[in-house]
Amino acid sequence: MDSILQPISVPQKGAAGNTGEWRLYKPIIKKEKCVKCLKCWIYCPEAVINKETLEIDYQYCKGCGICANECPCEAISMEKE
Amino acid sequence: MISTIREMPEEELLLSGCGSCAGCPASLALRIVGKALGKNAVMLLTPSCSVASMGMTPKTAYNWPSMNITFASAGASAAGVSVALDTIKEKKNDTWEKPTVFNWTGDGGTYDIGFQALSAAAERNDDFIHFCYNNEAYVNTGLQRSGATPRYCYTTTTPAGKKETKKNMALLMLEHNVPYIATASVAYPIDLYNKILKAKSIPGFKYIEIFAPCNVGWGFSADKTIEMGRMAVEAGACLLWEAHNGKIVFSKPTEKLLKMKDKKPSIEKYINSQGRFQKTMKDKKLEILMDIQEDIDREIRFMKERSKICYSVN
Amino acid sequence: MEIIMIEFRLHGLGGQGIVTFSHLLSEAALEMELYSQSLPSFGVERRGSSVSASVRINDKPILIHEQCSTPEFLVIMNDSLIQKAIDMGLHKRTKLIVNSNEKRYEQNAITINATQIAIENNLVHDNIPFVNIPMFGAVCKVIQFPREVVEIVLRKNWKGKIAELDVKAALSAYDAI
Amino acid sequence: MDKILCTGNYAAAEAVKYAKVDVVAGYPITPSTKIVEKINEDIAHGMKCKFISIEGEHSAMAATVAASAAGARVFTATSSQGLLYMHEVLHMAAGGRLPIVMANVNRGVFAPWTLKADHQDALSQRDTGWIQIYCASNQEIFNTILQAYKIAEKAYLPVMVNFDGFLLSHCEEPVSLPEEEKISTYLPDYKPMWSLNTENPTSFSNVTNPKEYADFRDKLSKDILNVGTIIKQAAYEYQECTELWDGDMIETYCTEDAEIILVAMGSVAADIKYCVDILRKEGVSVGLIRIRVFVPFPGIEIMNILKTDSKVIVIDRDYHFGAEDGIVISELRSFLYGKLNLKCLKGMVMGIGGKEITCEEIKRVIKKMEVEVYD
Repeated sequence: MDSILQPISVPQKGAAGNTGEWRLYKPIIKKEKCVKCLKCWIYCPEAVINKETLEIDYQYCKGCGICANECPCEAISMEKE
Repeated sequence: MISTIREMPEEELLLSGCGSCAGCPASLALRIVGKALGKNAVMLLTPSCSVASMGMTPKTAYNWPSMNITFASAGASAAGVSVALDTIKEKKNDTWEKPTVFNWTGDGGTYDIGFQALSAAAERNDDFIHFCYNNEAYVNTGLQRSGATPRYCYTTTTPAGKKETKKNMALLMLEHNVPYIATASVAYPIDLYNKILKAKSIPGFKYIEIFAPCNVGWGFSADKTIEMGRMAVEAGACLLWEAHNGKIVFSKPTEKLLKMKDKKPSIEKYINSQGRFQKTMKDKKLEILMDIQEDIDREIRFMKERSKICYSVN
Repeated sequence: MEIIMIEFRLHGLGGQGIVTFSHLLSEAALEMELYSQSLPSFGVERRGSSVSASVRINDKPILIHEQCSTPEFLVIMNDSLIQKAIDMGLHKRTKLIVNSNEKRYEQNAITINATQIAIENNLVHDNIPFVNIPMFGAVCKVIQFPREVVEIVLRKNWKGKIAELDVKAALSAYDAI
Repeated sequence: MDKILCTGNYAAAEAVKYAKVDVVAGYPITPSTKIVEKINEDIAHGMKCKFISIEGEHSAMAATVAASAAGARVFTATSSQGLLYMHEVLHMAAGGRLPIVMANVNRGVFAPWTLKADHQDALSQRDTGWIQIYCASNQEIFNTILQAYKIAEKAYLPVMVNFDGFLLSHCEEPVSLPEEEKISTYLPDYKPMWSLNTENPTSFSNVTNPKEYADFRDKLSKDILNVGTIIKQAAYEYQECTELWDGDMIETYCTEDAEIILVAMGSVAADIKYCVDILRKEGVSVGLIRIRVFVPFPGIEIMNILKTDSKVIVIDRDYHFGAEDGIVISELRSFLYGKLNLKCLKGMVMGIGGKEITCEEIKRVIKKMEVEVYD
């Protein structure tokens, strides 16, 4: 049986492409203000913030701005691309 | 059960770079589901935004074995998978752990076209979790009214505002005498996570409704998704509760609201920050706000009374 | 035994066990190492209305699936149905086997009081006598199936006390012909 | 080999038992109800199979599809409106390449109501991508359901086994049951090449781009077209195992020297055999082609039997609305176009809603055709 028999898809990052290209504003984390509450991490719909390092994967970040809006200590700013 | 965000696992089952809109509450909710259920789960999807955004064949953003099914059949399909896994379990050795079967559907696949099959699955007490991410309209097809759309809300099929109130789906499911029902919100991830953990540990039929404010459909900016979810809960437009074996217990944020006597927060701020109401209110703003408030107050009064009745599920 | 296809049409009231009867008769033929077919005619009728079924017995496989329109035997479970049964079709040589408490003369009918035999043998439930069992015995006699076949078939379908009652009733009808 | 006297429905359920089916989801509808009733009885007596008491046929097919995708061997049964209600999910089963076997007990469709047999229900599912086989006896129902699993699991295509309501479903006939071990050899446990498996997570039937979609559908269409060899193979292997024969795309009867050839499908074809015998005695040179497999259409097999001067009458138990006659003749006509120019090809719609097709009627049809041809 060949591969096009059944309509099967395989899980991978970037299933819809490099979604970072959709972004108009870019979240920047100011580490000095950060209290590591992890709200940005858990509220990110795209899973692009690393739980340990809080690095943002800009290849896929769509720039929705939830992280900046929810940050309790204004450590994240949205800057124009 | 967890009490801090830090306790949630790092592993992601929703992979970055899916096709959902920026700030999508469905993707956000599904991420939490992934953390709570882990890898040993099988997912079924009825047509919804989550299907449109999972990636095109041969790629998918969801790291579970998952199956796209016909719109009306979530209850039946999950039953089919669950029962088939039971037969596989019987043939395999005892150490094989049956994966958690779960449906991922929108309010259309739950409240409306999916209701018959879902009701039957609940009555049969089939072993799976049914998730409904409720964005109060058919947004995938461009914002049409659903059974979950509240009164006075603009949709393309209710351009002058919806005339009917939404149905209390979670309560309808509760009345099927099932082991576990919960309502949750993307704005309260710990509460949501704990409810999923609980559902996972209970055999039989479980229903979890996740309130999911949709910035595209509702008309607010993407970064306000969580804020909107929080406002809805604080104003009582979304009541958080769970019922294990039929006993309704209100979750903390809602419990706080119910205990308030005089200075209950009004829904004004919540309604006014959404485009979907602004379009229909126009010059009758005050009356409409009062009506919406009355819908919410009536629901609260009813649920308060209903929570006093407890039956036990066999 | 040299046989060309024999056809039966059974007529009765819903609840009198026409379907069971047709099954028993077909099974008896199977027991005789013949081919058989039992074809109930269903409608949306409910209990009490008149029902019919066809049975075919042959020494070759039976291909035809329509109801018997001109059967060799017309088996009638209740004499009130005689005219209706005749109206549904028969030919000159068709023999009638009728459950009745008086002698019937239509088409040289063979009469048997199956109701009485059923009652005498306690084959009654909810005031309805199971006339199909004695009628089965009677029909087997008419087509010259041996007594043992009647007994074997009944014991295949029922067990215990009911089987005993059935066998007794069927055989007393068998002997009464 | 045991020989029992049983109805078509019973024979179908018995085959399900022999096939060691894992999951059955079924909803009652006359005349197929007895199938799921017997399956439930068998389960009560210890048969290893799970029954989902589903709330409707759309769900029945959905549950069957999902259970199949999870790796189980599955079965369901329905009729008429039930089959129509399943329509959406039937497409999904075929497109998803899931080896589902379903018994469809043919019954006319609403409105108005009828309970009796015709082929409108199944033939209106012609383009759902299901293999369709039509049986003419209870033995064939039993044999075909077991063969259907072999075909389905080899071709990754769903198979619909059709038989006429009441005429077979409620008619008792002798059926030979082979030893269970022989069937176990013939039909080993189902091992899918793909399933919903947590060790190797994949997702099933996502949205596709036009190119991929077209490729999947093209492959489906070609595989259905070429499934004939698998169907024949399944029958030969079954015969080797059990010494019972029901197979092939068509069945012929007295066609070698026949001037007139009747083409029919389902139980009526058996009745026609009986008619052919009578007509032959009366000096009419007539033969029969019974279409056993309707999808894929056995055009080549039929054409090989026909000659240019054959007079062919196709008996349809269905309507092709908007055309003069039935669906089967439309199919045959379009197949033969440009390949074989028949002197006479006539269609006849008969037996709608269980209306009996008697020998007398068949004779009338033949007479009528002869008059039309020579006038």
